Amino acid sequence: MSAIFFYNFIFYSTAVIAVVATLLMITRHNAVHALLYLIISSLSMAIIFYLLGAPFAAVLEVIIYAGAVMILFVFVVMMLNLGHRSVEQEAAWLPAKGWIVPSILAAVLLMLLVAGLGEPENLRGVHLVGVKEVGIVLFGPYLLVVELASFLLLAGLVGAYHLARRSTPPTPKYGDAQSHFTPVSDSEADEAATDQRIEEGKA
Amino acid sequence: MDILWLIPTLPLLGFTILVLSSGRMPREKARVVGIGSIALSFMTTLYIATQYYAAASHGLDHGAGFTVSLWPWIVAGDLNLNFSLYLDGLSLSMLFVITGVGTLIHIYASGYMWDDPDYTRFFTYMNLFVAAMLMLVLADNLVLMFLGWEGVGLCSFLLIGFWYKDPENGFAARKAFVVTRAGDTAFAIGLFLLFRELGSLEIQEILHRATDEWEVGANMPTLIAILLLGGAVGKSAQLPLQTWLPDAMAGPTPVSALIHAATMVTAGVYLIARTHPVFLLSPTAMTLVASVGLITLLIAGFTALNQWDIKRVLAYSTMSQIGYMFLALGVEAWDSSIFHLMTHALFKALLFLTAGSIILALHHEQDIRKMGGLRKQLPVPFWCFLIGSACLIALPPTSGFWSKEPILLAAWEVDPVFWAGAVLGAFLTAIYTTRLMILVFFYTPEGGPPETHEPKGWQLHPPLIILAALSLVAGAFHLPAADALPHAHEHHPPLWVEVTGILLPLVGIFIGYQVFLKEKWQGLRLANQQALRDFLAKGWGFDWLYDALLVKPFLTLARLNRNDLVDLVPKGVVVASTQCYYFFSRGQNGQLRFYVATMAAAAIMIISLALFT
Amino acid sequence: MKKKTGLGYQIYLCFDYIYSALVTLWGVFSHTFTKADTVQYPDEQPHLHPRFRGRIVLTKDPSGEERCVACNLCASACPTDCISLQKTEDESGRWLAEYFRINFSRCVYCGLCEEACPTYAIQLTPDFEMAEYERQNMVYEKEHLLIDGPGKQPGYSFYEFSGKAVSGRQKGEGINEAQPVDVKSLLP
Amino acid sequence: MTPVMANILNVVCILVFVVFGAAMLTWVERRILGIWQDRLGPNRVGPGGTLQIVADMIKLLMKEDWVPAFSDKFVFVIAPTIAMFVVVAAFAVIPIAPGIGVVDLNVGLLFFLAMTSLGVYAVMFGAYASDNKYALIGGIRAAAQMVSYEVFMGLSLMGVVMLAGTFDLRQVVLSQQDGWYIFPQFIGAFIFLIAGIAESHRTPFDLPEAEHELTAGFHTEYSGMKFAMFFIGEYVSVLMTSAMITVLFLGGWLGPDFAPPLFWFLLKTIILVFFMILVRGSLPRPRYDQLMSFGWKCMLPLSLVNLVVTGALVLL
Amino acid sequence: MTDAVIIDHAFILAAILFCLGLTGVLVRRNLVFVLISLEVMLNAAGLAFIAAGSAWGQADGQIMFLAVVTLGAAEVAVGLGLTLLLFRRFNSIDIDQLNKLKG
Repeated sequence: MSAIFFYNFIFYSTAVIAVVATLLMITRHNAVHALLYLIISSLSMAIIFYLLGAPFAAVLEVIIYAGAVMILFVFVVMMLNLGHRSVEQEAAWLPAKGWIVPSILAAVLLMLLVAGLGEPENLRGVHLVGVKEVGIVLFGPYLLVVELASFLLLAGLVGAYHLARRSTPPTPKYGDAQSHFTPVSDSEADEAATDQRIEEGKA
Repeated sequence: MDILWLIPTLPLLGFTILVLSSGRMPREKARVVGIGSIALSFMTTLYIATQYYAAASHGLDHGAGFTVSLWPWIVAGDLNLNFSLYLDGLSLSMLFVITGVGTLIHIYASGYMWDDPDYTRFFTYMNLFVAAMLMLVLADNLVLMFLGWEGVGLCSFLLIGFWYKDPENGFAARKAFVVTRAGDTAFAIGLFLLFRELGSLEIQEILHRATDEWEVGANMPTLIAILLLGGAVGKSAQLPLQTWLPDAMAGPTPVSALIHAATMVTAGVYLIARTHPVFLLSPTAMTLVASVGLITLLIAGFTALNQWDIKRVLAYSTMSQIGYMFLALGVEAWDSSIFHLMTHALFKALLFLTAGSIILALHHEQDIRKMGGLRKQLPVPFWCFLIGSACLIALPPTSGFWSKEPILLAAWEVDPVFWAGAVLGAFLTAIYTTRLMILVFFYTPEGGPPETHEPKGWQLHPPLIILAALSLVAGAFHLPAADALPHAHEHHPPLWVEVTGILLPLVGIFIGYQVFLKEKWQGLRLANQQALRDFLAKGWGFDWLYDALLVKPFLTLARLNRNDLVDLVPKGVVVASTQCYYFFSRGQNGQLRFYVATMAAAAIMIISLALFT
Repeated sequence: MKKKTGLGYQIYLCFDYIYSALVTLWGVFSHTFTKADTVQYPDEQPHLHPRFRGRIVLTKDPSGEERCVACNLCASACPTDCISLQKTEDESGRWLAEYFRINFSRCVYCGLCEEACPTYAIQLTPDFEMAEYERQNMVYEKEHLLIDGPGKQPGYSFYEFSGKAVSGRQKGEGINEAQPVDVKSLLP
Repeated sequence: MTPVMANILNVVCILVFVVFGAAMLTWVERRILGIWQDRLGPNRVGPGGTLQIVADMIKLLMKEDWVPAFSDKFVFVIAPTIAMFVVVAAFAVIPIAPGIGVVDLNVGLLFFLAMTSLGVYAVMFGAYASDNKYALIGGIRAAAQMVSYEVFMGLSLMGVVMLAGTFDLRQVVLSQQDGWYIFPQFIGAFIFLIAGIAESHRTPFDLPEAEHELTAGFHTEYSGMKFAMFFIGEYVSVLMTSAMITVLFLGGWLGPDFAPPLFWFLLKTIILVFFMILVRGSLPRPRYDQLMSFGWKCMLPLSLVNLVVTGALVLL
Repeated sequence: MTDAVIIDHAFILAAILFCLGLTGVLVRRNLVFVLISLEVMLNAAGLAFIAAGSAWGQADGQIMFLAVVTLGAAEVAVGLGLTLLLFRRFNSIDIDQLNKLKG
């Protein structure tokens, strides 16, 4: 039982886990179960990253994907509160024949991708790229990527905030500077929201 | 000199502030911005003038200018244009006229336009106009000059159509725009020719090269001079492009005063004066300039005799006075021409503003038949109008006399025919001015003089008084423009020539007095000859002529050409693209999954193409 | 009052919170050195004062007679209505309860019955160990309640003062009791 | 003894120690709280009550293993395992003493943060699967709270990383030979302590399981050993937070030579555990919005300032 | 270091996961599932980057992975915000019904 064998064993078993979990994920009817499998898939991906000599990416995968992004999903699923109804609905939305065309498409694409992978002799072995190297390159030549990422996240933040808020406060008129600072009490805001809903109902 | 750039920038800044306020600025503040930018520009001009004179007195060559290069503007191949300003005596005098008279007219307008709902918009346009005009006169190259040239055209268009809700004003604005465009096209072609022949657009360099490369009387300078003259004629409302100016009176009166009397319409004079070396190379062009001026001044004088709208009378008189300037240019009396430009700017602005006061006092009544006997009711406008009229008639010792007399003398020197026409024009000027004075202020119609009301605001009278004072004494000024232009010849005509030039206007006044106030010699009254009256009232039928010659054939041609075969090609394109649109829009079915599947299929195709070829 | 805002005030508030938290922490920590109040009950009996409100008893007067006169005041005072009784008389004219029943599974040991009792018959004792395996056993009858003694009021006997003729003692023979007025006499 | 055997022994010892230590902590906490509240606490079972945990465990094991009929059973069962798993896994990277410790990961600190961030799943899945409104509210609160506090928990540690120049926790300890990081990184330690308390949702940041409002929050429906796993998980995370503070700010096992390194590590950890119990015993629970605004408006800027200032000082 | 085969197989794994995610996007009608499947696709792309970076021993792969993660996070934030909005407005998150922008 050599180290290489052990290493490969872990790699292939995690790879199988990732594929199986993803497969289960796309076939689940219950959103929370699907998320659970997705988390398992991400965690096994993290292990694969570690095996590929990218510990930083592995930890980031857990912290960001599993620790933050998936939480958002769970959060939204809970807020939507779809319940049992959604499971039945999902079952109705997933007829067997609906799988044929997508599966063929994906299979063809997969075959092409694998075929296009080329000969492996160009590739060298696994290299360890540590946190320090990544940091030096990230804040050196790739500084623009950091800036872009921050802009992207800011845009996402603003967009998500704007989209998910429940009602918009009344827009102040020009020159009516006072209205910026007048706090709108909760009851007023609720009334406004109610009015809006009534109007929507009429429309 | 280093703050020369401030002069056009300040009005532009005012324009920017006003246009960014998008009409929400309170009137008081808009007024401050509108007037303040021009006034600051005027002060800058004064400072620049002191510097200019100081430099001139320190042995600088007379006539040489200062070039202030700001930044490279257009760099394309051989063409290398700087955004640079040029200051010499000519542009300095123009600066005085534009900023000085401009400031006074802005002050006046702040009172005149007070009740208008679009107060801010008015000052926005006015500031933009002043900026463009300053750019025009300060430009160091012809392209920059053309920029200002078109800028003032735009502002003129905007301001004539200021009260755009009345379709008549819109038509007038459009007419002015289109007619001046005809001249501008000629100007632009002239520019291209200059660039092709001389390889430069820097004015000073062009002028030097032109005199170096061309002989007097060669074809090319003649052609270029005539094209430039076309531009000048369009802008300055001379024959044959004069028809837009009377209609331009549809704009607010301060606009008429500033743009259509004092500054913009004299841009043509400035252009010819600026490029005079080119004109000097072509005696034909010079004769043409003089002839155009002469004919225009006569036609406009006759037309002015028979107008009932106070502003149209003044508009025709403006045309006539610019005719004098062209005449002066054509007879090489350059400095007299610019001097007349300046004095005319003063007294014509005065006349227009006074007319504006009268119009305002009569609740926007412009028909002189409904005025009369206003001498007592409107004392300040009366005296101001009197002084302005005296200047216009060129009675000694007003400034009009000192500027017009040299023109007459110079015309005599070149050709007595020019002199005779000019004197006849002066005679006509005296008659129609007297007529206007009498009908507005002296002659009491049946039913007594009309009701007037005191206009609100303190801004109306001080500019009038200042302009009146300036009009009286401006003849004593030494004009810096003289430095920049070749000196006129010393004239020594016979004495009777000079005396005739002084006396004939007096005769005209007497005739006007007899005919219009005493109501004698009614046979001389043009109003009694029906056909002639109509002909004159319609500006010698030029509008009809252009309509028949240009507009109608064009419209007919367009109508005939409406359904020709060529249209099938664009129509076919339209049909084909519509069909394609219907076909492809079926794919845009709003189904996300369909889109993704399409993308995946496309990815498969691209990858297989990459792999298997 | 104007609401205070601004960064300075916020920072002050932060420090104020931290300071108060530290004070609280120290206050609690200082209890490390104080003695625990807990009594290890089954091993170590707690000291209960006589006025402790525990199990209810019915006392007897010094002569060994029941004090309760079945006046029903305790039952009407009881907030949980756990007392029930029925009056009767013996041959000597004494009033007493035919039955007297307290349901201790309802009783809240408030002591209002004790306060209401005019004869010091019903009293609360420091006994609290009343656990039972069956609920029915919590219902105490008179014989369960009665004790042989005067409880917290030794030497008090209601009938000594009551002015009622019982057990051969006629009216006017009680302690501090005047002779009854002879309505037929004209003397004051 | 081969190295493999030594490693396995290490793993087993630490696992046993952690789990039983956490279980003991339930008893310790009750006793300590008793002292501070002038009570005695559990002292009957065994000498001084030390066998209380055995009794508790027997009780919990004997309880009916109840899965509510309306729950999502798969997720319901998995949630407590996650709770237990992530905290125990996080313990793997803590260097207890030279030679003691499961693994020396070169991204140990990040691994710790990763495991902490996974802890929220236990809460959310437990809350979701219970199909109980209190549990759901508690779960959403917990998710929001933990995700928020994770942010500056990570940020507060970056100052230490800058000073030590490594994510390897053993290296972090060794780099504290000249002085504990609590002195230069006082603010970081403070923030990390608060964030750690919030992450293990203990009083005063126990909003997700606030008894007064939400019965027991996300584990309302849990009982028996599943409840015990949540419960023990919480105590393991207390231990873990204390151990992390010890490692990162208090010099880990470093101390005078008269006692073994393990002693120093345990001493510091236990003192910190006691401090966290003291905090639980003294401070009141804030309102939920106060908790969130405290996190985002006070702790986050503070940790960013700490980060920037530390970075500047390190660069200088 | 280790056998080169593993890199190759990591690419194959990435391809498999990508295609699985694609299938998910194509099949599911629930917007939440579509977003989840998208995450899988992004993850697969990240894996490919990491594997390439590992093969060449360069940090660039991990940098690109970081960019992918950022993209995923921003996308999820906005996507889920939209999901909530749609659910509130139409009381449905069926993407087949959300075809008001069709041509």
